[in-house]
Amino acid sequence: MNLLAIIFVAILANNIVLSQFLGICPYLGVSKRIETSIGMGMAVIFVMTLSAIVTWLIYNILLAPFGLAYLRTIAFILVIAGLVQLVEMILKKTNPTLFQALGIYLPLITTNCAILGVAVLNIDAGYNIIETIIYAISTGIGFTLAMVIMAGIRERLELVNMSGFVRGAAVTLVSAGILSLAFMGFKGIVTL
Amino acid sequence: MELVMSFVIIGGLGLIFGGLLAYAARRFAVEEDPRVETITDLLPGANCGACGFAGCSSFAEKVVAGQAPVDSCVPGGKKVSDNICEVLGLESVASEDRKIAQVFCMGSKDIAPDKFEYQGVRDCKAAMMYSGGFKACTYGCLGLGTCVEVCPFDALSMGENGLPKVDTDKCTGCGVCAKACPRNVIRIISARNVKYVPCNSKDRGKVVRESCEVGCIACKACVKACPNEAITVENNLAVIDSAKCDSCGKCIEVCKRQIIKDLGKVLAVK
Amino acid sequence: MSTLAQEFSKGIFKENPTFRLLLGMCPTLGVTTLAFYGFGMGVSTLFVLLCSNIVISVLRNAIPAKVRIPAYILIIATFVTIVDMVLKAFVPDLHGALGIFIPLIVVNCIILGRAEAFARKNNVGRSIIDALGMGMGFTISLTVLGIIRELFGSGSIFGVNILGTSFQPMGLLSSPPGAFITLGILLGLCNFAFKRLGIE
Amino acid sequence: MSERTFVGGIHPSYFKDYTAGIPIAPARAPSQVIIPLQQNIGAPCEAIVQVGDEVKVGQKIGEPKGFVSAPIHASVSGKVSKIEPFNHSMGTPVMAVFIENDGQDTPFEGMKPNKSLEELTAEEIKAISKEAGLVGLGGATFPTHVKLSPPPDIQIDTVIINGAECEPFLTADHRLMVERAEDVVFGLQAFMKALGATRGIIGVEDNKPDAVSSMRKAVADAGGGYNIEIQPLHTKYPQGAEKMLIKATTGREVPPGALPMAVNVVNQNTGTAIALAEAIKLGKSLYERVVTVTGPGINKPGNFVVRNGTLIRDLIEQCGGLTPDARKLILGGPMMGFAQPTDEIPAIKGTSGVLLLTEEFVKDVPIAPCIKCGKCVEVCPMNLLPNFIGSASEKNVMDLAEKYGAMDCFECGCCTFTCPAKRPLVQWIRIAKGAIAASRKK
Amino acid sequence: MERKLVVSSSPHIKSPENIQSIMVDVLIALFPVALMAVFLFGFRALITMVIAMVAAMATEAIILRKGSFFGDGSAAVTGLLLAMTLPPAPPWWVVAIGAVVAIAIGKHIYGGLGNNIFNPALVGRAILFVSWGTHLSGSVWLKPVPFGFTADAVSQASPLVTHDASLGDLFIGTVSGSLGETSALALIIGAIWLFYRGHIDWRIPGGYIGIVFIFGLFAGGFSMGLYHVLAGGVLLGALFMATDMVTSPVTANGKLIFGLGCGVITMLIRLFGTMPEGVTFAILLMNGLTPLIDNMTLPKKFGEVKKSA
Repeated sequence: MNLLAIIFVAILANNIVLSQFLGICPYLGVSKRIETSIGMGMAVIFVMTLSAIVTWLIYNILLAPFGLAYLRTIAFILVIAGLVQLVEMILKKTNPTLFQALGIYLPLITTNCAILGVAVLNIDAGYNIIETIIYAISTGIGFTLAMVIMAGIRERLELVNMSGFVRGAAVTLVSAGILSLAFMGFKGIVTL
Repeated sequence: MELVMSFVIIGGLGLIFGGLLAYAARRFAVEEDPRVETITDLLPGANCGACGFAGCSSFAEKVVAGQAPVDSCVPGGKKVSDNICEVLGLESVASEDRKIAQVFCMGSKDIAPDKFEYQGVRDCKAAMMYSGGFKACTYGCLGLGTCVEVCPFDALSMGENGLPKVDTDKCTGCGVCAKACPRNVIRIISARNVKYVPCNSKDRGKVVRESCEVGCIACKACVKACPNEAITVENNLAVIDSAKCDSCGKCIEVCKRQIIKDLGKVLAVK
Repeated sequence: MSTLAQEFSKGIFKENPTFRLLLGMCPTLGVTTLAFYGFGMGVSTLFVLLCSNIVISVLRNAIPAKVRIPAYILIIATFVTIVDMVLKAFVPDLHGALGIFIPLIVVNCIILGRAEAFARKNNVGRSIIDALGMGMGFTISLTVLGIIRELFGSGSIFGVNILGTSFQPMGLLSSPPGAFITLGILLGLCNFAFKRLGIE
Repeated sequence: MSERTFVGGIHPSYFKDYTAGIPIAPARAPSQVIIPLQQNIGAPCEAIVQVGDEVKVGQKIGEPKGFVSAPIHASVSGKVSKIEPFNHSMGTPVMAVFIENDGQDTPFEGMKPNKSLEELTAEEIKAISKEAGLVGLGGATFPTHVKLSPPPDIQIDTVIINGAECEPFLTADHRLMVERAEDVVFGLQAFMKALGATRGIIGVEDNKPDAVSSMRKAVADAGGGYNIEIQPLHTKYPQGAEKMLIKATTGREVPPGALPMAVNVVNQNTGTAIALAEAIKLGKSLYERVVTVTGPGINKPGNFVVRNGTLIRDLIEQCGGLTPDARKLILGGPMMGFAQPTDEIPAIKGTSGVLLLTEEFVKDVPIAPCIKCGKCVEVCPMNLLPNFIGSASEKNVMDLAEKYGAMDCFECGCCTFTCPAKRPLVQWIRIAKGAIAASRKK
Repeated sequence: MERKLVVSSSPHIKSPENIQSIMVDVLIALFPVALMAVFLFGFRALITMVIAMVAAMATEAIILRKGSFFGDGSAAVTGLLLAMTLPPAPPWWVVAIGAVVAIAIGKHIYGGLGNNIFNPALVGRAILFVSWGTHLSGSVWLKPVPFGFTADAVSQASPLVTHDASLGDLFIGTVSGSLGETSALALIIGAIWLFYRGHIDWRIPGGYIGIVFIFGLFAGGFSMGLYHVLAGGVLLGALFMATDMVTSPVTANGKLIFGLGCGVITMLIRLFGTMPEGVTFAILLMNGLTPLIDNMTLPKKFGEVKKSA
């Protein structure tokens, strides 16, 4: 299995948001402006990679050898929650502007299922540590890509007269659906 | 053995991360007043800007810092002000006075004619850029609905007659419409201000007669009729002082143009 | 203070987690290809929500505010693990279909959101009602979405063929893009209906 | 000499045939002139006459209050009857001097021929243009002496005479170039001398071949050893816009927000050149100008020498009145001129044309949504994104409007002309400019 | 003055072109393509086109409730374009649903004309493709019978699958395929009209076709490059779909990037993907990127010096 294939599949063919339905909440919430979506994307890439590494280590060093695989949900979420809170504190101190921009969504990274999802998927797929890192980074990039595209679309839709009933989440979901359709074109370009 | 390991691992992880967090909390501590968030939650959240700040959260910050009066949230009224006082541990200061927006013009489409035909963006400010507005009366409402667009509480609607209508139930008196109106036709008045003269024209009577059927012509009949000296004529326009007015209604009887309105009645009808 | 009935019904209508609060979107989109999956997911979530609300409500004065989030997560994760085991043991088919979305119940914003917004401030009784309302709202939403997608995407409801054999299923509805589009349209319709009914 | 141009722009129907062949004729002097005291960009003037004063033709009646301002002169002889606010072509009423015409046309004694151009110094030319009240006659009415006073660190090397007249309908400059070519050349020489410029360019759109040939002849005939060339320009709107003209003739691009001086160029209108020639040769102050009265809504169009302060109503009467379907009165050209609510408006220094449009031109078509065809982007001579500025302004998102370039728009109108959805882009941009300027002030 | 004058913002003259005239121009440009489709595939092609157009226009009329069936003509264009992407004779209900979906989801959810992010016709086609793929590809493609006007022809696989059509056949259109994609000749004639009327810019089709050709060149030489351009939906996509004004960038550089992007994705899917054709997905994806492209390619203002930052 080659790393390039992992990257391609994680970013395009099997995009975490558009075909795996993970991380939808921040996707709907933060994709209003291009700038914030990039910021959020960066935060996700960072946290995702960090947590993927740590959870992989914990699983393969602590849980698996002792036959405690069933503890992985609890252990993983504990680690992720701790990590996110650490990142949050550090960011608050060192880069208040970015912190302001991401606002309440940083704590929400904890409950961003993409983070836990990637940690679990890594284990399910049996990746080694290198693959885990690559997969986590690529997934984060895929998340950012999907979010930035949506932010571009939503910035444009802001200037549009549309029915109040669909404005916001509804039209975002439909757009995501059509984007998801378009991303289907990448299916099968690289086979894992 | 398995049970022990479960305890050890989960407990160990908890300890490690708990310790890390405790360290980080001290190392990267940022001073933040929790009351800001509490107050933000108390505010209506319309971000209307009536308080003079960029939005509800920035008002909350200022109010906690003591840089804004606790009663500056107009839409929230007394209730919000009292709540803020409670959070900050202050005495309640807000008065019971309620403020609402009213339209100071009755020159509807058929009554106040246009002097030329305007084509272009349907927005009052835009129309003002072309020869100062298309209405013959240079003070009257243009009726293109800029105020309706900006109202954060959905309290304004454009009537059939080309004049905006205020829904007194929804209006909070935030004043966004008054700021948006390029002709200052909409003003925020005290809901206690029971009588008012809905005209904005500062033209002399003769000019008003030519351009509008319902404009105040500054005849001063009301001034003379008022037993409380509550009415004065400023800039060719009758103004009623709510503090002096006792709502006797004599001005309404004598007004030649039948334009003095009783807000008490307006509210009652609604 | 609202009555218990209101507390219960708000989760289903006024504060429906899916259609009003837009929470828990990932499983909503991910597992609703069939009505049964949606229902299963909804019930699992309801169970975790109920249990965690009870525990958190009971312990609400014992947990220090500073570490409450990690504590809540730990509590929720425990129940999720239980659900995971139960499903695996009794309905392995469903367990397989829900897949990764079972462990991800941990991070379902509804559960943590209710813990944070409700259970930690209210007594056990109210928390139970709240959890039931919210959980039911979520279950109903997921089931409805599942029914729509199953009906047009496979021609059946809960596996029972409805539209006959000549019906050519609309593959879109059972595909990922269809999940987004259907939910989007449903959301728009809901907004419309709520506005009409005067619920805001 | 190849034809040069700029990127973008449009090709509207030109409608120049109404008046292109009609020689300039003097307009009847009205019985009363109403001369507004604001006739240039910058500060208004202060009246230096009082009610009851007798004034003569060419006598100064308004003294400028600031540097960017030019004096105003009486256009008839007679008595000052009133000084009060009156309608102005820019919308809001401004102070105006009312003069009852005594019909004598007594010239003001102060108007005397100056020394010959060879003997005049640069400073003297500047002083003459200031005293004569010269402003840019193309419509922007920028005081000429200000343009002749560049900051000391800038050496102007080129003076361009704008004979493009790219606005449809208008033919005033065209006729001037045909009939008074030698004065245009004389004026250009004076500008070059005042600025110490080494190169003079007269840019003429190639839809006016008679103007090109008459200007060529005048340049050949003129002496003085000035380096002057005639440049025929591609016929395209807005070829006559300052920045576009400079780009087309010299290849230089004036940066956003800067004046032509930034690229060592000064730009003057044909009419201004003639006014300077008259000021030097005759001592005449700027109290009349050539105005094209044209359009389908007027019975007898023509080019007229019109006294400052003549009511448009008088002019329309002299041109046989309005046709029954005339619905819109515009001062200036159809692309950048200002529609007027009434004909009781005095003609001023900046009035280059009086245009009457009929019913078919003023049909109020509904505004359709932007289909992002990008035609406005293609034609925008400033390379802005008018469609997005318009939509942003419509939705009051002014930071986006600014990002897409609202502040660099000079309102040439190409985008609105070309928009298939008939969106009032220029108006939205104007709104955005106002809002952005206001927020910057804060 | 007794009459009321009209006052408005400058400019006071406007070009005669309006949205309806543009849409009519597009319909005119599609006429040779439609004619060729009927000529190659018989009357069933005509029926498909009529169903799509009527369904599209009816949907739009119902949503807008304006009373005018033709309206500004954009629904007719969408319907016809959708028909062009379909095989000659899919079941009628597939065509109708496609048209309804295209107008309702592709366009009016976004607030109608001009506001949609994605090309409505392609949204319709993509949804049909995912829903009833069997009706849209492979065995249902008819072998064209010139002058045949027959309803039953032998079915045949797409030249993109078989790779055996001659370049001449591809150019004239005597190969199997969707209604509007087979005849390069007719497409080019139509596109020339659009160029002449100034409705499309060379950059999008130029970038698109150019990059497809280059990919083909590397994949299998000159004739392969030409084959990839002529076969399948590239020409239809590049000339009529990608150039859709509403959903493509407005800036000059943006248009070029848009065209190149479409070409690259199309060829990635064609050469490496499981699907034989990628035009629909490529253009839809680039539609989604259009707002970003516009934002990244803001043109240099007149006289602006390039910023160093």
